[in-house]
Amino acid sequence: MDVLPTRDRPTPACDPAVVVGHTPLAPAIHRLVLRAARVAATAQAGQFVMLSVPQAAGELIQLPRPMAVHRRRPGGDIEVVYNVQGRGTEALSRVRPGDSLLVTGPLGRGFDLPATAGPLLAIGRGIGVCSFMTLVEDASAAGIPSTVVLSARTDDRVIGRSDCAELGAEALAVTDLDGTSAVEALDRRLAARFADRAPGLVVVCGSHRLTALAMTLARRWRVPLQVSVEAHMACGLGYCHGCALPRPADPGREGPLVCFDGPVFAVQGSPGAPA
Amino acid sequence: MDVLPTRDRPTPACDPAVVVGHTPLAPAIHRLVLRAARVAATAQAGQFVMLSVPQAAGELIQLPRPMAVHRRRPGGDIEVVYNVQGRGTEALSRVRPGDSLLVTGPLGRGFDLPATAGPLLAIGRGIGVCSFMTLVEDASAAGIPSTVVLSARTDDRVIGRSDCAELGAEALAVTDLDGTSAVEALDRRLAARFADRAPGLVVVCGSHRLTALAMTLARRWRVPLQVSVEAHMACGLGYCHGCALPRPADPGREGPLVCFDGPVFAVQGSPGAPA
Amino acid sequence: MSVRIRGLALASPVMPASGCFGPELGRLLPMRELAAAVTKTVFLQARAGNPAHRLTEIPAGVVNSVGIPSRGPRGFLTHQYPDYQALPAPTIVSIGGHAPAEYEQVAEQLGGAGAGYELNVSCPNLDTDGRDIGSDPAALFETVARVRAVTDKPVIAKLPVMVASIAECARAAQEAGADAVCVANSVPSLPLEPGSLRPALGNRVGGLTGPHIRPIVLRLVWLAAKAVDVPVIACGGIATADHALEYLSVGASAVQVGTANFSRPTAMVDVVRGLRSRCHAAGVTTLSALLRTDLTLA
Amino acid sequence: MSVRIRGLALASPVMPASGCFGPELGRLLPMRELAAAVTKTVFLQARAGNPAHRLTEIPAGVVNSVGIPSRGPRGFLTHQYPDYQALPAPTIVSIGGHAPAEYEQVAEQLGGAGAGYELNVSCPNLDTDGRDIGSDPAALFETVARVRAVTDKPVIAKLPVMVASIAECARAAQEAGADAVCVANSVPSLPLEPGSLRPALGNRVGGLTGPHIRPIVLRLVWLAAKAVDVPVIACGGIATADHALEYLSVGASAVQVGTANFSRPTAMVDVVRGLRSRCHAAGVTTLSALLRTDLTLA
Ligand SMILES: Cc1cc2nc3c(=O)[nH]c(=O)nc-3n(C[C@H](O)[C@H](O)[C@H](O)COP(=O)(O)OP(=O)(O)OC[C@H]3O[C@@H](n4cnc5c(N)ncnc54)[C@H](O)[C@@H]3O)c2cc1C
Ligand SMILES: Cc1cc2nc3c(=O)[nH]c(=O)nc-3n(C[C@H](O)[C@H](O)[C@H](O)COP(=O)(O)OP(=O)(O)OC[C@H]3O[C@@H](n4cnc5c(N)ncnc54)[C@H](O)[C@@H]3O)c2cc1C
Ligand SMILES: Cc1cc2nc3c(=O)[nH]c(=O)nc-3n(C[C@H](O)[C@H](O)[C@H](O)COP(=O)(O)O)c2cc1C
Ligand SMILES: Cc1cc2nc3c(=O)[nH]c(=O)nc-3n(C[C@H](O)[C@H](O)[C@H](O)COP(=O)(O)O)c2cc1C
Ligand code: FES
Ligand code: FES
Repeated sequence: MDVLPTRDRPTPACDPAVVVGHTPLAPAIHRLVLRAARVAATAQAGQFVMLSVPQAAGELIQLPRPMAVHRRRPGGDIEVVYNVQGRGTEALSRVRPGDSLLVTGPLGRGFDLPATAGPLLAIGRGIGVCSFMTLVEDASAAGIPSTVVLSARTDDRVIGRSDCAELGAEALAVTDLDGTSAVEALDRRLAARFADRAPGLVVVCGSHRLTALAMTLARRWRVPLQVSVEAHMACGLGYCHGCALPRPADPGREGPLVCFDGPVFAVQGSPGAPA
Repeated sequence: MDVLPTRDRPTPACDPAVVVGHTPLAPAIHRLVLRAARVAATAQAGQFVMLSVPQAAGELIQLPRPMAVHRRRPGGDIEVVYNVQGRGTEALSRVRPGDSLLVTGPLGRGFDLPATAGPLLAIGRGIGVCSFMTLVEDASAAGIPSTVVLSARTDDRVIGRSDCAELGAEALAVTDLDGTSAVEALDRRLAARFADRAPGLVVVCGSHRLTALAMTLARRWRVPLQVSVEAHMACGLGYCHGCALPRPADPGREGPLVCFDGPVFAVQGSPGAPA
Repeated sequence: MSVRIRGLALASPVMPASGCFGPELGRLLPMRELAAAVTKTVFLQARAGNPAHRLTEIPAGVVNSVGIPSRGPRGFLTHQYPDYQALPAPTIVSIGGHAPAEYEQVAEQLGGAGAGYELNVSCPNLDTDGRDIGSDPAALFETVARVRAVTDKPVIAKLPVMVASIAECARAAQEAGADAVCVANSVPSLPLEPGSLRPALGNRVGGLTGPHIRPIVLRLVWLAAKAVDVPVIACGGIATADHALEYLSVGASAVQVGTANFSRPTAMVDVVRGLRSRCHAAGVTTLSALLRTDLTLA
Repeated sequence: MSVRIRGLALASPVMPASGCFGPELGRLLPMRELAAAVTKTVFLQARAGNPAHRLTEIPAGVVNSVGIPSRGPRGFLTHQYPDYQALPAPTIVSIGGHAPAEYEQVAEQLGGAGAGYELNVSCPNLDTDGRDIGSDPAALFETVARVRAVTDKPVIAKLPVMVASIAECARAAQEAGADAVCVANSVPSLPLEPGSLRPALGNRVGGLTGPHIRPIVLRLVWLAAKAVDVPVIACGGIATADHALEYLSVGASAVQVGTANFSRPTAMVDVVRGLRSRCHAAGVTTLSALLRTDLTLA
């Protein structure tokens, strides 16, 4: 992981946000819509929030959970799409419209979209898609065409179709069930798709195999590759040091903090990555 | 507290019981109907059960909660009436018909109803009434008339009216709001009520002031007084020693166990209490 | 799934924790499936126990300060032991004391009753400064050695949680001749009544028990198992077979179930049957073989 | 509601717990209302910290094994201290070490930076047997005495949980010249991943924190406050003003908030304001007067 160059970012704050929508999207996956005007207005593509799960039925969830800002809405809402994984997201799934929860953000260092280069290729697996949908929003606003790979186990678990449609992005839904998500199949398909004009940026999230594929593609096309990564977090702000990545080359020093230096990094060795 | 003489009691067991009814009775007071055939068939008047609260929405309640068997129904159901007090009863209030919970019982040493003596006078405050309604059931079955004082803060908190009606017992509802629950008023009223024929047994539960009154009355009438007491419990079976009463006369020895030697005791110094 | 501690062969790796069991419970259970019955701690002198409340439940768990009422070894032999003998499982007698010599005296006065002894050394040492005997390796050594000298039966040292080094304590017990160590007792705590600043227990401080102490005790069991060769019996927050497996996976040889017996009187039997059906499903017959399989927990 | 520790007057009794605060959080808060900023522990040598996962949440609470990455005192002065100086609250620098002499060296190398020092003595003593310095009264005494010798600023000894006698440790710190003791650090634990037998933390063992440890630490604070005359700063599971009052009622003079800062970045401010409005409502101006009123908690 290479830390992307420093840039200005909005000052995070911690505000209560009212739940304005909460609907199932796929098995164990829910879309949560929060009235969080400041985050909706200021979040940069690829930033995230920390959601403090309110105490439902006595169950105490102490650490807030990091969640990508999936969509920023002009009306002041943000959308988060999450997968019920353990106790925290299980409790989160019990919040109801009208409930209020603390949102800290926007947080982290997001994606860098080169203004002039070619189209955007975003490759996501499952809810990994949510880490970069704000980048697709930015691309769409800037008139940059996007192609978004939506990979999932089965068709009913594909996330992001409606978002892509809304943003005018080309959605390539691929699944394990029909074999289209296999790395080789996807490699061939994307090679064909971008045979005429290579993308200007490749971004990826949600699967090691897809990151490896993205690396092959990025090298082949000589375009930058950015990845959004996850780590266990407590503060999200950069002070608890819970989320540091290892620094394999220099194990005596702490690596970058996913919450502050990331979650978006240039993939090490990818074209144009910081030295 | 004097331990009542040993007698045979049903062997307790621990069985899952299905919730067949759960309805609010009064502010923060609920009636829980459980399909617990063995307890319904064998519980003696004044015995109790330990209810293990199922894990609702992740909240873990570790100790079962002691609850009087309020009613034994011929169909194999028991009724428990409880007051939402803390975390355990709060969680209990969230169980729903169809849910199942573990019931250990029947437990404890119940009331002794002299077969031949005069009528029964039972004095209860709030849900204290529930500790002796099974005794009123027995009296009713034996053709012994019962008078039951149902004391409460306000009229909507009076518990046991419908049970008394059903069992043909005379119910005297008294409340703080209209002053009828005051000890002096009640003393006068009961003195008048039993002027012709003293009761054969007085039982009391739920208030120190009512116990003191019952003691005055029992001494005046020279009839035995039995009281049902509460203590924090873990096992309910007599092995954890969590529920021992103090032994003021001999502080170096452990006092009686409320779960095994009680919860019903002869009030010390009351007529006919064990030496 | 049997376990051997000194000469004693236990039918299974699951037994009750001291103070969380009695014949009243044993009579409701198929005791043959369990390793043993463990008695409440027996002291030399008769004791009344602590004032009410003796136990309560708070969000962190159950806290008790029962204070170990005891009728002394003779009272135990007369009033309690016969009911234990009627159970189809060996009885391990828990022994307490306020000085190393008292443990020895209790062991002697038990006159050979019981299949083994568990020394509850979470007791203040009134010979010295009132610190728990089990947190002082020298006092612990003396206690175990004295009991060792008067019995050939298995001797288990049950260690406290609040020790500077559980490894050192476990080693002291082993060197003094303990046949196993039990890790650990409850976690000393001061619970307050919800909604007030009043202590929730008559004795103010008590021992925290139940599932939330499991990660604390897991570390202690892991460290103790690395430090000694004798079997480590794990005790702390076990309510299911999965919890037992957690301890077995960090080096325990057997487990004790305490608070869960209150929540679910069948807890110990559920644990033992859960372990057995895990072995069946994996096609193995021993727990060590089971731990080498690719286990997923609930 | 101000508190005095040696020469240092603190504006309120509420401050962050070491490692659970940084200027990044301070910038979001009205720091003037807090007693101090407390830094993450600074070690003599630079350290990378532990492998992932460094923290997780289990039902018992939050467990962390961040491993205290540190850039050493000089790195701290260059990269971190300026951001602390920009906050309108005194900075208490937390110091760690693997031998008593290292604490002294860090204190010296800090060259007078900071308004006071908190000694995190929950660190293995590599001079001797690797036991935590703070659980060994002699090593603790030496550590505090050495730092005392090189600074006139307030010195706070932050004690570990796993000690045989917190009273003895607190007294050793006081006798060596500590101006306050902080009770306590996190509770050593070994969390496993739910659903597997794999350790949840890269370092296997970590420190359990959050509300469930409060009854454990309340007992320690109570015992420490009875044992020493210097102020006791309570730390463990405080998320609300009521929790702070619990500690104040058993003898603490000030409190630190750790894990709750993550749950609710405004937690410390909520605690301080909650205490202040309690005083207002009771018509008193000091916490000791408040504690003499008839308090009910939420
Ligand atoms: C920057 C970032 C953005 C994210 N965006 C999303 C998103 O948009 N949608 C989504 O579903 N998930 C997202 N995740 C992952 C999400 O945070 C975890 O799934 C969630 O924290 C799991 O919590 P739990 O209580 O359900 O699981 P548990 O396993 O019970 O959690 C225990 C602890 O581990 C942490 N943890 C467990 N898994 C992860 C993980 N994969 N990443 C980080 N922490 C973890 C939890 O935060 C908690 O502290 C994101 C993670 C990061 C770091
Ligand atoms: C023999 C007996 C029969 C009872 N019958 C009834 C009944 O029919 N209806 C009813 O509403 N209540 C009854 N109680 C009281 C009932 O057990 C308590 O109200 C209940 O345990 C409170 O639990 P909680 O979790 O809501 O309160 P919390 O205060 O959160 O409980 C904490 C701990 O203290 C114990 N505890 C708290 N208050 C009491 C108490 N008054 N008695 C015993 N333990 C207590 C709890 O069991 C628990 O272990 C009876 C008690 C006994 C001993
Ligand atoms: C009510 C109660 C009484 C106890 N009495 C004793 C005892 O007499 N002797 C003893 O060594 N431990 C005693 N303990 C501690 C338990 O044996 C056990 O170590 C502790 O409860 C931790 O296990 P658990 O989490 O499974 O309950 C008692 C625990 C409880 C809850
Ligand atoms: C993520 C994290 C990091 C910590 N780092 C340190 C540290 O560097 N030095 C220290 O003395 N304590 C450290 N602690 C312990 C806290 O200061 C505090 O003692 C503990 O968290 C208990 O308080 P709490 O329950 O309020 O969190 C850390 C705790 C956490 C959760
Ligand atoms: S989550 Fe706290 S430093 Fe990254
Ligand atoms: S509740 Fe266990 S002995 Fe009475």
